[in-house]
Amino acid sequence: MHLARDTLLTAYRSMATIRAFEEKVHEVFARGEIPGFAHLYAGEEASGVGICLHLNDADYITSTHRGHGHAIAKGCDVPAMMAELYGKRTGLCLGKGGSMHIADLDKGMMGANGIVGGGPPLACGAAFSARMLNTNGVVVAFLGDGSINEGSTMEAMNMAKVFNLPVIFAIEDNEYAQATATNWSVAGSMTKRAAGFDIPTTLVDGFDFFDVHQAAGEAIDKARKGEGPQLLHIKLYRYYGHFEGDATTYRGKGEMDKVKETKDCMVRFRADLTAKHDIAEADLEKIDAEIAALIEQSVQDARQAESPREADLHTDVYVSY
Amino acid sequence: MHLARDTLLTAYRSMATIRAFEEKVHEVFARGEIPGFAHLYAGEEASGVGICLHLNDADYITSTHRGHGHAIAKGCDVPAMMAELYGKRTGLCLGKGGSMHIADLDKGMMGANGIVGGGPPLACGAAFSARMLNTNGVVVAFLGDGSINEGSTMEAMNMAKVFNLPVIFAIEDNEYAQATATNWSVAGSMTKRAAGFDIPTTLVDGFDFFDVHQAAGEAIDKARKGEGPQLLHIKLYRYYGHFEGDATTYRGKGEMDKVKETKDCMVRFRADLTAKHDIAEADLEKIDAEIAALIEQSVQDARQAESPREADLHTDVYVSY
Amino acid sequence: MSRKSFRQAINEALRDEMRRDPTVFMIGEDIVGGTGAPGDQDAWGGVLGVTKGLAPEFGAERVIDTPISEMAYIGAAAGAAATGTRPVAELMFVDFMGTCFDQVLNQAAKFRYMFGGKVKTPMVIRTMYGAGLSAAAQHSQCLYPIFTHVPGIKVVIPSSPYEAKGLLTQAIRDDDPVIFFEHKFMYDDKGEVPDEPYTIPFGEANLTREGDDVTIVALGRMVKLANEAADQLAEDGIHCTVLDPRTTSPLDEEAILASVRRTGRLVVVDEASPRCNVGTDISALVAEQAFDALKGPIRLVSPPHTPVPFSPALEVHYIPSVERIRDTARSLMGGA
Amino acid sequence: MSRKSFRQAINEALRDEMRRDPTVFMIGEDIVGGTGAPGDQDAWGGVLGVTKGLAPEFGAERVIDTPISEMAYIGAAAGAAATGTRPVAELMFVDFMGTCFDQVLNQAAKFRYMFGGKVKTPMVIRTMYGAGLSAAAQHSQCLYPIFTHVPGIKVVIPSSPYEAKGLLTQAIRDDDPVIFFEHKFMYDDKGEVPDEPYTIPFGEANLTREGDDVTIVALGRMVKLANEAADQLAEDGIHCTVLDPRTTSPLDEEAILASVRRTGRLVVVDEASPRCNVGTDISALVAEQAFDALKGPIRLVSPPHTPVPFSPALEVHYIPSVERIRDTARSLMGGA
Ligand SMILES: Cc1ncc(C[n+]2csc(CCOP(=O)(O)OP(=O)(O)O)c2C)c(N)n1
Ligand SMILES: Cc1ncc(C[n+]2csc(CCOP(=O)(O)OP(=O)(O)O)c2C)c(N)n1
Ligand SMILES: [Mg+2]
Ligand SMILES: [Mg+2]
Repeated sequence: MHLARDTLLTAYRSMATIRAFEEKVHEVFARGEIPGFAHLYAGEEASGVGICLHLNDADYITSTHRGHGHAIAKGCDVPAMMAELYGKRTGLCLGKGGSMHIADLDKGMMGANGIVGGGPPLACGAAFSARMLNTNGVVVAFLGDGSINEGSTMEAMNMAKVFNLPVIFAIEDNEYAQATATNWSVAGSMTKRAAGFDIPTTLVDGFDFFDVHQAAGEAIDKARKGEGPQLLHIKLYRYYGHFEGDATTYRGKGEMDKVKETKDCMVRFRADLTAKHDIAEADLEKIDAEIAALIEQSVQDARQAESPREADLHTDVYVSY
Repeated sequence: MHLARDTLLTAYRSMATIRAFEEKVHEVFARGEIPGFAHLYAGEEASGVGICLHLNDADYITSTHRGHGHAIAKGCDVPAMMAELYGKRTGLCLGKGGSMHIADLDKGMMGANGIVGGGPPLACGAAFSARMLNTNGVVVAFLGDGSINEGSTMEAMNMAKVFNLPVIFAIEDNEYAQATATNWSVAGSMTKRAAGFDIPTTLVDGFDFFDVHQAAGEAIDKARKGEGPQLLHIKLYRYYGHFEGDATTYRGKGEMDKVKETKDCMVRFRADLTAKHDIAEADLEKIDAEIAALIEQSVQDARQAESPREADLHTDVYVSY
Repeated sequence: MSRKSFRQAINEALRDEMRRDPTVFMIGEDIVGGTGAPGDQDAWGGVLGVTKGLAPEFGAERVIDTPISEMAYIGAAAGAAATGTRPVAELMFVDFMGTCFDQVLNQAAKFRYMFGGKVKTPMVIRTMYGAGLSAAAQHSQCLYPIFTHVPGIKVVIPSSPYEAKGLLTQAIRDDDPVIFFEHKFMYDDKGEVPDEPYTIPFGEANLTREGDDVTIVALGRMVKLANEAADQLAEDGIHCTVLDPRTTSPLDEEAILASVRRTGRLVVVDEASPRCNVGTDISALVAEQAFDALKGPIRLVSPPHTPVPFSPALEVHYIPSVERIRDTARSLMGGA
Repeated sequence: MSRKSFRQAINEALRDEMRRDPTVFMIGEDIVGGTGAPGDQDAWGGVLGVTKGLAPEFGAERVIDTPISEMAYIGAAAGAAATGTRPVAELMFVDFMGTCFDQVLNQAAKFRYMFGGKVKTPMVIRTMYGAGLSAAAQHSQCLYPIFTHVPGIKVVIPSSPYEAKGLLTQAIRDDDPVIFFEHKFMYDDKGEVPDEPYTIPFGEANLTREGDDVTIVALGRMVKLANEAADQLAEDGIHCTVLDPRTTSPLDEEAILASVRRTGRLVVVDEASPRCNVGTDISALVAEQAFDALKGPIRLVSPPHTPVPFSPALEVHYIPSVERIRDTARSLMGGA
């Protein structure tokens, strides 16, 4: 698939924004500025961006506890996301949701989700809506590897197939679910599991933006054309702990450093862009600088922003009551 | 596998008892003598008996809403079962459980279950117990075809494989789950579904006692020897409605009559016994007569039996409270 | 207006709303019946025939049978509702909530709050509840106290065919997640039900009878029993107000408090398990906010803290009876 | 006896019972941590380190990490308990109950009754609950009212390290299914805890403070807050009894009623969502059985009927505070 220069730069900007966002969150979380739990997406950027680049606002995604990257890739407002993590009234969800519940339905982002396996049934529902409302939309259910063992995920896979729903199950396989190795906890394999429902699987190199983009494009096209659910098994890695504060001692010695050094999706994408796609370092540096400024400003603004007011506690429970 | 004459007669007695039990329940239910719901096992006898014949009291089974046959095959007391259906104090569960909750842990029968997919997790638990208590026991989770779409069933399949548990998933595929066709509701196939967890499947002719017995023997042996979970996909058919009262108009025209005429497991087993196993018609007729008397007596006794007393309402909630 | 069964009233509400709004659809297990099978379609219309006839009229795209996967289809209803349609899901028995509760508790009920008000989730879950058919421990529970406990859901418990049609119509038009409880013992109950669509607002209790001596608040099927008890008491000169809250979330606190302020005596009748049920909830409300009006203790009439027994001989003692309600109310008047 | 954290008290109870009884085993997600991974084993010991050190001592056969399949492993615990072992399952956050509730509601809790007393199911579910860590709507709930509602389960809510060890030991030795609630905000709380094993019986409330003016019944983490409120009130000459029920099922009704009969005033503090919670349950109990002793309304101190908000600025208003408890109790004395 040939990619226009603009598309490539958009992809780069999105991936670099996620990386910068997550690194900043890591930093300010350690300083105690962000309350609650935070699960960072750094390392996995090529996946979210490579997929979401194919989606429009009428398409939906469901996300996971590790949702910042999906939200940014799907076009959520970055300063508002940062304010949300800070628990501020200017946050994307008025400070009521936080990291694990970032959502923006207008952008087709149905929410990060604190429940493993929470998303896939919702994705089926959005696909039913798309069919009923004739939007021609597809739905991507982002999932961690560990979530394949949740009954909800498997039920949704069966349901998606039985109804031939335009749902793409995007399994972001970073080898671990919390501290447990996926090799151990998943009997069979992702491909076999999907085959159990007659859902075709594409194995994807999640360190390579182009591979993700290509595979996702094909899967999304098929789903959109009525060929039913698809599964992407995306191999990748997360750079930080399961959540902020995790010492990650379950990892092999030097494992992460090696991945970072040899496979990092940002390094690789940058190299590809400059070497093969005729994009100048300077262009990327300019984007980097803009992103750095955006993130810095987001943090500044979030720090200054007003907190929710006591009365806000009681609103938004119901539309009417 | 050669089967001793005694074993064959035991099998016959067990199957014929189930058939007679269910036919009697059908009759007295229609007369309003039995309260609640009843899901009859008639037609499926070869499955429960062919499997349970391999089990001893240290082995467990979990069952379904269609549990009478499993209970009889596993050795539960027949008159006490009938009394239970009648809601009497002499019932196997003191009249507190009824058809959907018949259980006798001493016989290794962990209960009929009103929840589709309720059994498989329990079966895994019994297998953990067997391992921890060194009983060398195996566990058979009887399941309907429809239950393969429950998250609980699929989670349990994964768990059984991950821990290499001695669990046999015995899928009794009677083509329907309530009024819905299994062909339609199960994406993939039973074999593919099991392969999704690296669980081997044996396709079994559930109309043929010998095929069930052979396949179950091999699967149970493997599980007992530490080769992990096995799945039996047993093709069979139920003769009555999903529950008593179901008009079964979702069936194809003449479908059931044809099955009954051409495949009935009792007819076939009888024919095999007399033709190939040197058992006289008269021997079987004697057994039939004994069974008829047993069932008749069970009904008489159940009708006469004392009802639970008001005080019984409050007992058996806790061991102590 | 004509006499219709509870079953028919519900069927009509579904039919009318499906006709009125093309974004309304239904999803559940065998709500059609016969899907994929060689025989009749619409063979069942739900396990007790409540949705019969809807699939032929609206087609399989809008009356959707599902595999036996409650988490998937209840969750699909939540996801559909958040993205522009108005699903009415059927959970065959509320006892099965344990297989899909997450999609209600943590998803549908919390979306709007977690997302800062940026979504609405207009879904309905219709479900069957209650004892009386010897359906035993896993098919006879009430469980509406659990849903009442959860912020973000509305809980509706109709007490008659008329109530059922109006409240279900409101539920389908409502913009919040609603769970709608149908008592399995009431489907054949008959009553006057208008032919045309109408709504009954949530959070407005129905005064089914007025009297100055005792307030009886009763839920669902218990409303009828409470009225029968009140009839008997009236013969003894004890005059009861019988209030049907209709919805336990929102709850019409004002109506309950106003009535107790008038009578000074309260009996709450709840078919649910007794601990942390709606009965205790209403009792606590009154003990806090109308304490001064109380002339005596607040009495609860509920089953014992046991699973629902199978045997009819036990179940009859399990379910609150007219006699227990009557005697409890009378005891508040100093009677035996 | 030495000062130990809540975390350590729980760890000790687990360790001691595992040593004492070879049929006790543990099962849950990352209660070991590192299973199948190339790095450290026992890398986590649970998400907050509560079970750390147990896997090295007892091995992977008795401290079992599972795939992320709550229905399967909670159900496996139920099945194991019914067949001769004594599982202690960990449900990481009680908020996840929606993924496995069926195995508690319809299986473990009902076995004994449905089977006519022919089985015992000695399983424990340890689980984390409560607000205060900005864990937001899906990781901050209490939900024990839901379990209290269900006949067949016992519900334990320890309020201190000492209570935690004694009650967990009892839970493991108990022959019924027990759910044991650990407040995530309390793991670092310290207190005196004996080194040797001991049990605290279920259904016996703990009188943490005696006073004649007001009875405060508080649960779990709220016990500490209630005592702080009582301290402040004592300075104003208002003397409170603070009762910790320890278990909500069974509930020590007698202790509560006796105390209210003495003080005539009751405040119930429950961190759970306010509708149909344990607060309303206790209020209803007293309004029915100790009405004559009451000198004024029964007051409930609970959060509002909203999901738990993420922002600390909101969460602080959500959780019952010492001030609210204090002011509520004072209002009963006619104070402002
Ligand atoms: C139902 C449920 N069970 C358990 C958890 C705790 N939990 C949060 S994230 C996680 C691991 C998820 O692993 P994976 O799906 O591989 O995603 P990753 O974190 O690797 O992106 C677990 C077990 C949860 N949030 N929800
Ligand atoms: C969790 C749950 N969902 C739905 C039901 C209602 N129900 C009872 S039996 C049944 C069909 C089961 O079909 P199958 O597993 O094929 O067993 P069969 O009845 O054919 O033996 C259904 C849907 C239930 N009891 N439990
Ligand atoms: Mg992972
Ligand atoms: Mg079937």
